[in-house]
Amino acid sequence: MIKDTQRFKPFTRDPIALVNEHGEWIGSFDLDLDDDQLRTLYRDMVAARLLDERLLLLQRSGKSSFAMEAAGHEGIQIAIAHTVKRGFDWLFPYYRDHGMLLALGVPALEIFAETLATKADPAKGRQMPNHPGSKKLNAFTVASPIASHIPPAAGAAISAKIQNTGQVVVTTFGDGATSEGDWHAGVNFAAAQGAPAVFVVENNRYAISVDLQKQTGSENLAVKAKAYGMPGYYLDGMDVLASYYVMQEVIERTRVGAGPALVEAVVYRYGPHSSADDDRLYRPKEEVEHWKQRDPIERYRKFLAGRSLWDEAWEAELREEIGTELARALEEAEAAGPVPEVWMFDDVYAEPLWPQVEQRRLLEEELGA
Amino acid sequence: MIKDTQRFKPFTRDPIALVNEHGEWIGSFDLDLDDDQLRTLYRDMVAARLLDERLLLLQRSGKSSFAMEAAGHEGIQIAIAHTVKRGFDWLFPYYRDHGMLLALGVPALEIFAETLATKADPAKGRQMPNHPGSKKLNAFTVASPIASHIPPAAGAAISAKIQNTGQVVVTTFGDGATSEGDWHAGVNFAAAQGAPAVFVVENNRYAISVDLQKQTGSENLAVKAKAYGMPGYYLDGMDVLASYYVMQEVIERTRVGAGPALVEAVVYRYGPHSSADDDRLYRPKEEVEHWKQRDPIERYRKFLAGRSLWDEAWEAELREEIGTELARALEEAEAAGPVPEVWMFDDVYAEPLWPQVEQRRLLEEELGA
Amino acid sequence: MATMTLVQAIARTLDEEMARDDAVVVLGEDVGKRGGVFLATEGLQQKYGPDRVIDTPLSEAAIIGAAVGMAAHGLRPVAEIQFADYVFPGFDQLVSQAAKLRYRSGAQFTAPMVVRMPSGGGVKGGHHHSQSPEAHFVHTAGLKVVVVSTPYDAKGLLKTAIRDDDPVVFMEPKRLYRAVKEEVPDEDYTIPLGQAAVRREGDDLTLIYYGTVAPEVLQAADELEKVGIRPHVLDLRSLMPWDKEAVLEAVSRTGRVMIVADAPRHASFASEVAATIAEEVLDQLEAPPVRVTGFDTPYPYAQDKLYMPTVTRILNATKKVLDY
Amino acid sequence: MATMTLVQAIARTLDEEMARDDAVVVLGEDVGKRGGVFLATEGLQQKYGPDRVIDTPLSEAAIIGAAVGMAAHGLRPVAEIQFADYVFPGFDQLVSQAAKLRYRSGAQFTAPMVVRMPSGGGVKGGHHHSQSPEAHFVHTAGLKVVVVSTPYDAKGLLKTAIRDDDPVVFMEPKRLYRAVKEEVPDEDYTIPLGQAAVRREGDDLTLIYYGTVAPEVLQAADELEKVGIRPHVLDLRSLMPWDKEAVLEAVSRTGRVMIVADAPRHASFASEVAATIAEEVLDQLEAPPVRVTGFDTPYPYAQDKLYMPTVTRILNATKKVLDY
Ligand SMILES: Cc1ncc(C[n+]2csc(CCOP(=O)(O)OP(=O)(O)O)c2C)c(N)n1
Ligand SMILES: Cc1ncc(C[n+]2csc(CCOP(=O)(O)OP(=O)(O)O)c2C)c(N)n1
Ligand SMILES: [Mg+2]
Ligand SMILES: [Mg+2]
Repeated sequence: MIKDTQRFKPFTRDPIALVNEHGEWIGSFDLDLDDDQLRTLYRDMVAARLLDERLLLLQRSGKSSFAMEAAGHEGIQIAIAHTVKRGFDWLFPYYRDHGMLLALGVPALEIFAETLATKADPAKGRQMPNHPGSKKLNAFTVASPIASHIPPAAGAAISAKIQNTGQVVVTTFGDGATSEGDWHAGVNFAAAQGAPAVFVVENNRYAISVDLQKQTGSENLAVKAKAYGMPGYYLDGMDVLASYYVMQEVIERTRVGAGPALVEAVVYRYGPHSSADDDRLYRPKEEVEHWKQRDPIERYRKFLAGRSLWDEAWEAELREEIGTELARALEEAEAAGPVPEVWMFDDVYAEPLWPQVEQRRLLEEELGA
Repeated sequence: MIKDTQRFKPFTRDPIALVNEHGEWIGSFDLDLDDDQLRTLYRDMVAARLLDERLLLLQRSGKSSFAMEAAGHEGIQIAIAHTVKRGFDWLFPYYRDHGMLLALGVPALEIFAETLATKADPAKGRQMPNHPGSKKLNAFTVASPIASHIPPAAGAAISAKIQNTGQVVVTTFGDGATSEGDWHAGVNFAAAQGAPAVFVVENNRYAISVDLQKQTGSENLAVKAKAYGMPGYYLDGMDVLASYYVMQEVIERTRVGAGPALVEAVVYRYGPHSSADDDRLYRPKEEVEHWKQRDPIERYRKFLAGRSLWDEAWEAELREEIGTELARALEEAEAAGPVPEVWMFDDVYAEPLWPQVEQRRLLEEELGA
Repeated sequence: MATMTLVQAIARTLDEEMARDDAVVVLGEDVGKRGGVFLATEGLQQKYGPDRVIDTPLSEAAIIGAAVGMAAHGLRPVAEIQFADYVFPGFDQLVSQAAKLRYRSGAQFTAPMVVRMPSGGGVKGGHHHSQSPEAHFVHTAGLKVVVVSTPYDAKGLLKTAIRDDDPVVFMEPKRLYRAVKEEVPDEDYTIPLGQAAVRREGDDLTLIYYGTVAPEVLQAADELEKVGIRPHVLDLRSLMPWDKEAVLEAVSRTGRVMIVADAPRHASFASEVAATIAEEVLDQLEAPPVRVTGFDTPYPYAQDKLYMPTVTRILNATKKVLDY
Repeated sequence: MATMTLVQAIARTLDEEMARDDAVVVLGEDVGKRGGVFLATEGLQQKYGPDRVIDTPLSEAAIIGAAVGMAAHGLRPVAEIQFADYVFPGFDQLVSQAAKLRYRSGAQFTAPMVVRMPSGGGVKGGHHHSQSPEAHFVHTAGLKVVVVSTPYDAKGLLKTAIRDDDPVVFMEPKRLYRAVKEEVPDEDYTIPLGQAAVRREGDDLTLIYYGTVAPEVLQAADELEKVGIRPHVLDLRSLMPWDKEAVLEAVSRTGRVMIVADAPRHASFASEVAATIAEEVLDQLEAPPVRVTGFDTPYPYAQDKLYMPTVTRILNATKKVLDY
């Protein structure tokens, strides 16, 4: 059922990369992205990084309660946003994917509003920071329980197959997620059904403090695809071009009915697990420094510079522009004002049942007093 | 961490077999079992088959409520009973393993008593037929929820490793079980810990009516071991000698610290899923007939006959002897009499809490009246 | 108008709903070729094909979770869990995904789906083929919960559940699947959630029940009537929402009340009803609200018929309530 | 005697129990190198090694299930679920394996194990870092259930739980982890399960609570005392078994009772207590038994502090109970 893909082989010994550490193209085929496309990838990675920083600042300044940094994950995340058909394909993201969603087209306003739980949050302030979602863009609202979105993703993909819509369902998650029973259940069902699902693990080698070796006995995560009869691509997720081309190929082979696939994108998170974490307890500084040398933005900047597509002026302009956009979005998000108390009783059901009606009344009494 | 085994390779294209359909030895090494051992394997397979028939008869005659036949599974089951260290290693069996447990040394009396829920049942009539267990023989009492015994098996194996006991934990289950999240969770944890656990799937190609193709996208089940960095042995589970030698080697490599392994034993169940099933709804008669041609007992009988270790007289004697033993055990099990009503309040906790005390009193009142 | 069993009513209704709406799909273990282990989906795969009647891998998390994704994506999945006891491997999908999807997304995504499951004991199923886990569902905001006890209700309530925009857990007492036949209209009809059925009218005592214990409760009611006691008997049918109005009205009128259910007693739905009665109509009570329930033990095999409320146990309790 | 927080008392107690008995092992996500995300297992892996303090893969089914196997095999595992909300992926292991192993095997195999979990809201955790799922556990025969609210109790009850021969779910309200310091004796001491703690003595009203809501209940009690009302305040601490005797005694004496807890209301443990009171001491009641609980909604993020019973809500309810 699974056809061989054009350019890339699953189960390689080393992660697939197309740009080396010096920013040089090492692909065996010709790059076919135009200058604009190439620069947009860069722009979106920078925007993701800047958004990340803003979100951390909001937490540090006490305006939000929590932050989860994604710096180091941008290569694969931005590649996904650029290889799906926006607003047509479905995404099942996880909590570290705000940069991906921004690049996909989710307004920064909505992401900030979700973070601050203001009225501009399409989800009405119901969840913690880092749990965005967008119906308009078919981006399934993030849920906290790790891997719990995998069976729903399988279901959406099976639905797309049944209805023959031509959509592909792309699901992202961390290395830790692959240990959960739900992960197995969902991936297995999608594979048994040959559904158009692409599973992407953003492997940053840690589930909070637990390193890969304690998570699994397998040599890498791509190889887990064999258990489901799917191809498993081992990818340098900090190489945005490798991520772009691999995702493009994998998504399109899945779209034409070749069945699901697994992509292991090797990344690293530079920061702690979250604003509540202290990563010094479990990983050496040198390790962090080592991986920062492979930074997706810096590597790609060298690549662009080598083609005269980047200079300091453009960088400054870019940062200025994105910074302004983000600042405006944040302002708007804050201006919307906090979510009203009684919103907590809506959306439990399509229409409130009598317990919600009674309890809302009780709270209104209490607040009135 | 995983050493190469001596004789057998994991991930073969075809199931490992040592005796062909004509009953001829096709192993590349010399058989080193003595005549007694060879005949005991046969005896135990016949005993398993006869027990199976008795259990079905009990259901048909209305003495028990339920039966699940194991005919066709005897090769691997008896091999396991003969390759573990009895009463030392731990077993986590499933509901189709009564033949294995009988060969392991669980008294037929206990199996019948469990089936009939009489006082002689060590489990006090708490479960349906086909749910035996034996503390004495370290055979974990069967639980109905498929694959729910896998994480406990992983835990027992990790405990054995921590305490350095030298025990191996052998766990059996059907092909259907491999789809459950709990299966993945347990196997993955055992593998991540390098615990002495051997997982054996009795692959009879169906989870009730659902055939393998609808269960998984993988070409076979042995290959699922790759997801955990374990070897996966693809075995003809209807060849008792192949099962014996493979299990022996796998158990011993695990015992010396090589880590867990998966064995896929290809078997077939001749009967319906259970006495409540009608297998004609989902599988053709010809398929059943095809597999019956590979019967583990008949094939092995040819093997023994070829070595002058079997004749009709011995067969008759054997059947007579086993039949008598089983009849006596059944009689004794019945004679023990039904489990008393109030036993239902025991063993909820080590000591009953007040709800059980009160509720027991309520029932006693009711029964007294 | 045809006479049919409860399980036939389920199969018939699924067929009607699949014919009515292409978005309705059925998924679960053995629901296709086999027609379900209880034959509740008999003939559907032959009629609607394997894309709309899906034999799933043996994984309740996959079944419930995939139903969530299908529902969010536009289908109306009806998932079958082979026995209610086996909802637990899929429990996280039910409580963390299905129940909370509308809420957490601010109604951007919803999960209009039904999770059907044969429940309850009385079939010699031991502790993993006999449980009635409704308390877990009722305690989980975001789920609606139905427990049927008659063929007629099964049709009307299953239609409502399938057309409802929220996830509905739909429990079918397996010992009642073939216990009675009843006339079920051919026409399309629905029964709203949250409406109790009055099974007997009376003023002496209110008997509240649902599901599996129906035969015992109705027999007890008959026995009471024989000795001149007229109970008001309510079959709740829907537990979330449940018909508080009907309950409080009846209790206020009769002053005496018993709640009968087979699930274990502690933190059960029966406890909820009793607590609500005590909190809202204390002054109308002439006797304590009494719960007759399953025991706080796992469901035993040997004592299959004694675990759940027997007619004797119900009548013993009635005596206490009436003599109070 | 040292002064310490609740989470410190937990860590200290684990240390003491591991030193006392080699069979005690700790397992869970991040419990080793990281010392737990709340530091409840801080320093233990350094002291006892990775074989006795096991960093597990991210799977609650693996954690709880492996604990069952370890316990059956002779160890005394203390499993940590990182947040109570994440017990659900491991729920089947808890209810189908841990809770029923002794029963189904006729006590051949047992599961002496503890499943610790930080529970409750008030930390801006949204609906998956705030839940209090005790009702699910109490409804499951075979599990014992503890919910602590003070450092002193944490030590005494955790020791009891670890030495108990049955599986014990041990809930630790995360907002109380560092909320108060209290003197905790250095000596070994245990507190029996099923014994409520009297936090205030009084005759006007019984206030029953446990866990997360402790600060609000005690503050409400103080407010009441200021206006001359003397509540009898009981912290149940253990929910299975729970101290029915103490509850019924106090309710019979005060005639008025309120149960305060943060879990959603429907089919909750609070409902169980109210139902029991109504069933057993109806005639002693001068006012309806009132439940002040969390709402029947998922736990919201923005309204984190309003979801659970506030002091105002408790006092409003008290007024109704007293004025009845
Ligand atoms: C079911 C469940 N268990 C535990 C947690 C707590 N938790 C949140 S994130 C996390 C680690 C996830 O690691 P990984 O999947 O590798 O993603 P990463 O954070 O590294 O991107 C854990 C254990 C959770 N959210 N859900
Ligand atoms: C969790 C769970 N879901 C469903 C069932 C109902 N059930 C009992 S046996 C079975 C099929 C098992 O198939 P397999 O694992 O292949 O074993 P086999 O019966 O073929 O030996 C099913 C679905 C169950 N026991 N447990
Ligand atoms: Mg990670
Ligand atoms: Mg099978």
